Amino acid sequence: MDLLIQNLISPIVLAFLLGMIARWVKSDLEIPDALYQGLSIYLLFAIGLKGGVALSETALDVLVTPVLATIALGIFTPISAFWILKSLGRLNKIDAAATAAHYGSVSAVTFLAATEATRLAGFEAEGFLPALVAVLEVPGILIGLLLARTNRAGGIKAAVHEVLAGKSIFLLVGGMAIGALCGAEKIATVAPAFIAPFKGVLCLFLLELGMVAARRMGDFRKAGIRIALVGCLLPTFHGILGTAVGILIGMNPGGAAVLGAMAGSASYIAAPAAVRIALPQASPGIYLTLALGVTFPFNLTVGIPLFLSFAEYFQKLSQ
Amino acid sequence: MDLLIQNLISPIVLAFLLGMIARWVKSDLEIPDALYQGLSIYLLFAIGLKGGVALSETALDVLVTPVLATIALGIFTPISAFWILKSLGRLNKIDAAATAAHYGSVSAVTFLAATEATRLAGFEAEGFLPALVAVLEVPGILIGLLLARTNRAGGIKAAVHEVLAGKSIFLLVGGMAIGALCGAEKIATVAPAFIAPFKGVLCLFLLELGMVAARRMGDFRKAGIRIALVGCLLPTFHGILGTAVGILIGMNPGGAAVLGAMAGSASYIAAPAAVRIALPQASPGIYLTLALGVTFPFNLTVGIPLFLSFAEYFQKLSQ
Amino acid sequence: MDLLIQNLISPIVLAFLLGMIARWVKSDLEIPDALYQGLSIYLLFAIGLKGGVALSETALDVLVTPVLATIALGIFTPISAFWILKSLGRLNKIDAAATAAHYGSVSAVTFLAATEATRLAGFEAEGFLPALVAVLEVPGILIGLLLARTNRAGGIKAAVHEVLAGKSIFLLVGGMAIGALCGAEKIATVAPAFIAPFKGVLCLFLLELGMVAARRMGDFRKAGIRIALVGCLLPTFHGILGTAVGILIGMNPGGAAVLGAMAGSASYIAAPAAVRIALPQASPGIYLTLALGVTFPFNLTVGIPLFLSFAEYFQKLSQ
Amino acid sequence: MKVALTKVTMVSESTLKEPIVALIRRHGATGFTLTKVEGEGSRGVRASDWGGRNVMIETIVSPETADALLEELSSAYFEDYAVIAWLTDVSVLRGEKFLRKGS
Amino acid sequence: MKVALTKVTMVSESTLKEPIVALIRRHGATGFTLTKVEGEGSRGVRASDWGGRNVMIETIVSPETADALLEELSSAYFEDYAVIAWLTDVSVLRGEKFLRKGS
Amino acid sequence: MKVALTKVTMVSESTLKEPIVALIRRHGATGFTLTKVEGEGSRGVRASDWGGRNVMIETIVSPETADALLEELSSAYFEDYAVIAWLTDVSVLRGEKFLRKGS
Ligand SMILES: Nc1ncnc2c1ncn2[C@@H]1O[C@H](COP(=O)(O)O)[C@@H](O)[C@H]1O
Ligand SMILES: Nc1ncnc2c1ncn2[C@@H]1O[C@H](COP(=O)(O)O)[C@@H](O)[C@H]1O
Ligand SMILES: Nc1ncnc2c1ncn2[C@@H]1O[C@H](COP(=O)(O)O)[C@@H](O)[C@H]1O
Ligand code: NA
Ligand code: NA
Ligand code: NA
Repeated sequence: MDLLIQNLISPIVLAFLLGMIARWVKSDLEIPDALYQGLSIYLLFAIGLKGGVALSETALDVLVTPVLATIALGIFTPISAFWILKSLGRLNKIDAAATAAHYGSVSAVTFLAATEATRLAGFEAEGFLPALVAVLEVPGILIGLLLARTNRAGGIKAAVHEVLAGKSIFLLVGGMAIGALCGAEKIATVAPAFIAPFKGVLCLFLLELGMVAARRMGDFRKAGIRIALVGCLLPTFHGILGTAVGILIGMNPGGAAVLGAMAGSASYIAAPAAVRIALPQASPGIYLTLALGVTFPFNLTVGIPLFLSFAEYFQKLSQ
Repeated sequence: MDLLIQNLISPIVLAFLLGMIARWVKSDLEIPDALYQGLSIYLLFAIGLKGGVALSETALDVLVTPVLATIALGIFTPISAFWILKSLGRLNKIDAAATAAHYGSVSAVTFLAATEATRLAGFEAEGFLPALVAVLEVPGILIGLLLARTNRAGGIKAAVHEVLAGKSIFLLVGGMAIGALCGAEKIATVAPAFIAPFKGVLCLFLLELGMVAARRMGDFRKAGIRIALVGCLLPTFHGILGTAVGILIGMNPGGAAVLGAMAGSASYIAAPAAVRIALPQASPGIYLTLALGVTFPFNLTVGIPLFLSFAEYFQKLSQ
Repeated sequence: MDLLIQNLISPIVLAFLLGMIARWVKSDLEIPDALYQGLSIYLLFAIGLKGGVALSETALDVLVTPVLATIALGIFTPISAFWILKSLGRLNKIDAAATAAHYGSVSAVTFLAATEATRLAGFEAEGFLPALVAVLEVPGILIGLLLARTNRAGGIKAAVHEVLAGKSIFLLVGGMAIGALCGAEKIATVAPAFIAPFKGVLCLFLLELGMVAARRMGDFRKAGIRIALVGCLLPTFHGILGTAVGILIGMNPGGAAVLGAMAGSASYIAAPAAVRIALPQASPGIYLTLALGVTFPFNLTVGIPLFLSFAEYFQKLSQ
Repeated sequence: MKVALTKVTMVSESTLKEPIVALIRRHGATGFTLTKVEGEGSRGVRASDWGGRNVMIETIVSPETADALLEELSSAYFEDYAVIAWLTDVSVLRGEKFLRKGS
Repeated sequence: MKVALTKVTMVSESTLKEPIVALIRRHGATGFTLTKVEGEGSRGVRASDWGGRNVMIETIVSPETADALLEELSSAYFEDYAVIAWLTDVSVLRGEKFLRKGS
Repeated sequence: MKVALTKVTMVSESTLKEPIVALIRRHGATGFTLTKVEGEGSRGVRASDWGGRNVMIETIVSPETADALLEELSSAYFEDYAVIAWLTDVSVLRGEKFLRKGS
């Protein structure tokens, strides 16, 4: 409970809330498009840089197990999401597959919020985690698209390109490569731009995200309460699972909780772009509302502290 | 005199001057709209954050007197401005009321420039001052609109919403709430983005403001010398008054001078937006030119050092 | 060789490369226009500020020789470029003159990359170098335009205004004036915005520049291999010359190499804007491709380490 | 089958963005497109330099709706605000997409 | 000599930017102009809020090319994507600049 | 009372922004609207990538002014610069707002 409140009262969560309030009170506050895109570019590139530096300091054999575990999560979560969305959520096959692609992938901002909450709560998280974000981003989307088994010519191919060359993965992997090649010492020269102000920039981004999420929540009624509940169930299930996997492969409780938050999160940058191209018949009103209007706020407020508590408890258990 | 020169030779004032020069030499320098809006959002949110942290460290009873004094200034200044603009300035009732709304409210950038000049001159200012900015912003506008006693249906109501939910107040108050809730320790994580680079960002903003002000000054001739003189008289009168009030309620000379600069300043973000909606018949050519083309540069160069000297002098007197 | 690799593996060079890769893999990464312009404004203003502070700490008589040497380079390089482009490059008079204007002027980003590489390689560079950037930017363009001896009414006059009041020179000189007037102590208040994060911002700028350069390189085939070779010859020749001049007038090897990089660089901000107005018949496909698609990457990767090695070698020689 | 419709283009200071969008909705248009623009006109004043530049709002409607829209816009805002508007004939495929809901 | 041509205006979610540009090139237009816009329509959903808002793409072509373009756009995208299009008559000087290459 | 007027639309590299605005003023237009756009054309080159993309400038004038404007634009800039222009018939309310000052 304490952990929950501690998590809620943070600049990041409150900035998100402020964005939602801006919509509710019909403020004319508006983040210009160019600024929003600039913030995204900055955040993705900076996560990559930081992860790359961490990679350059991590022995390769330390990475093998976490990477394999992450791939396994990236394969399992879209399949379980598909199945749950079809049965419990009563979505048709196309919409279920499209939404599953989002849950199979990962939300970089949820990852960041989880890392920050972990730090604030006094836990430690492994430095190589940003690399896992890159690993987790791709497979889920591809499996989601395969589940739709679309016959559209070029649909999947274009979508694969969209994912791999899309700005999201491109900046993350590109930043990571630069960070790994340059190493800590050279990256130190750009740290005052990419490391120190990072969390403040994230706040501004969450302000905008709050506004977008509030707009999405308006679509709630159309989507219905049943589907919204599934949007809380999926992150809980995948998040607990991911946390458990993290502990079992020997990660710190902090790192395991972050891995859980990643597994439990739903992508809303890479996945929507790819899905829109490959599965245009699927309804963005469903997948965006779930990913951004339900699951993201759920993880931000309830999910992350839950995974942290569970990680602590499960580690004690498994010792 | 020394204080005056010391004040003029500062990055902030010089950036404003550079912006004006850009217009005069017809440079093709242009601050993109999105950047300008981004800078405003940043500045307002950051002022709020900083004020909020200060509030969280201030005992409530310390605040009561300054807040009441600020409200009193917010009620008196639009009325005196209205009366002076009508009599000395020879404006008609609508234009006088519209302009009075601007003088009753406060310019956040003047507040910042005053704070900075105060610091550079070796004075101290109370940490809770940003909260007074939020308090002072609203009443002046409402009173100005009431003075016009317009019959337009919904005019005032829409304007009140525009003021309260407008981005200016919204970000200021929102940032303040986040700062107060999180407290100094948690805000420290976003300080490298919002506190340290603040003055540099302010410089860029003043560059743009200089360009806008230079454009406005071109409208000078239309407005006439008489009205321009009123644009220097009003900030002097209200500024001296505000400073005196500050000293009388026991503030530091630095803080009192900042309060004076706030009282003497004319809003050019919140007020124009509200007035344009509630009083469309009033001429923006008058109120914007006065607020941005006359009073803002007057305060930046002459007003602030004047209020500082007066604060020092008046405190000695009243001891 | 070591110096070469040391230079290549830096955040700045790699960000440029990443931008080029973004084009090659057809990523949808896009730096919004407003952001790009914001970055340019920031960089130019910050270079100016830093140079101004350095000027305020440099005795005037120390400056005389470097400034005169820079002017000499600014007169010689466009003439030699014109002659080489016409004879070896087989350009017609107009195109040769237009391109010569670019090589006579200076690229601020090459200057920055050279400064950074110099620092990373353990050399020192004089603090007044940014002032030389401003000195070098103008004469080359004017001489280039004169070489075209155009008869268009107002062509040159408009171009001169474009150069002097253009944002590039305006921000550089304006920032320098502010820096020199305020001095180190007052500029310290804006340093967390303009000095510390500078290199990181430069990285983002180079990301965009890489994308633009890659697009330009596509125009390569049209321009032909002969002209591309000239685009490598010119910076080598001018760069070696500039470095030698630097050593001869007693600069540090580091400073001399930076001066060489400046002399060897081709402007792609101020020059294209002025040339497009004064010499519209000249083909941007030639001058932009050479400046941005050939010479800039050449200097970034090969030129700068070459000038550094040469500076070291030549200084030993001339001792 | 191409259908002839009318495009109404309105350029105004950004203060009027919300009211104009409301006006368009009230007249039953199926949608609109908004562009951020700059401009100079006879009045040449913008209320707030922070509010951003002008907005251009375009909506494709039936000719009658276009006239009604223009009429109401003109009487409500032409006097006091920086706003202008014009009509252009356009033709579209699948005209039913653009026709007034419920008519 | 003024020549009568047709302007095709397409407004779509930004996902379709590349495909529409390819379509225009395939139909042999000599160029196009692209504006970033916002909008509201019957579908009112954008795929990605990061992808930016809508795009408006305008291209001036011969009336026949205009019809062909509109036809293909309509059959390829009208069903599944947020996209609309319309034609406007325009007149230009030096019409040859706008005519299909090689025809 | 609706009045028939002509809209001149000019799309050019941003270098020409100032000259085109001057041209419009010289022809006595009552105003213009400017949009930042991107584009591809036969020349496909922008002078400065810093200068920003293309600009689209629209001005509503009388048909005669439109022809004169187009004529001068064409002879002054069509050869050397990336610029195109076209005319569209539009109709406005209160046509006097758009007519040449002093005529
Ligand atoms: N003749 C015109 N042609 C195109 N746009 C115009 C014209 N006159 C005015 N505008 C636009 O309409 C806005 C308001 O015009 P006004 O009410 O005349 O100040 C201007 O800022 C321009 O964007
Ligand atoms: N009647 C209309 N007039 C102008 N633009 C429209 C109209 N309807 C739709 N649009 C634009 O086309 C986009 C897609 O529309 P839709 O497919 O109906 O969602 C919208 O986002 C608007 O930008
Ligand atoms: N056929 C066309 N339709 C619409 N816009 C065009 C067309 N051709 C050229 N443009 C625009 O005009 C600019 C200059 O064209 P150009 O002079 O052909 O390079 C391009 O960058 C486009 O924005
Ligand atoms: Na996931
Ligand atoms: Na005031
Ligand atoms: Na040079």
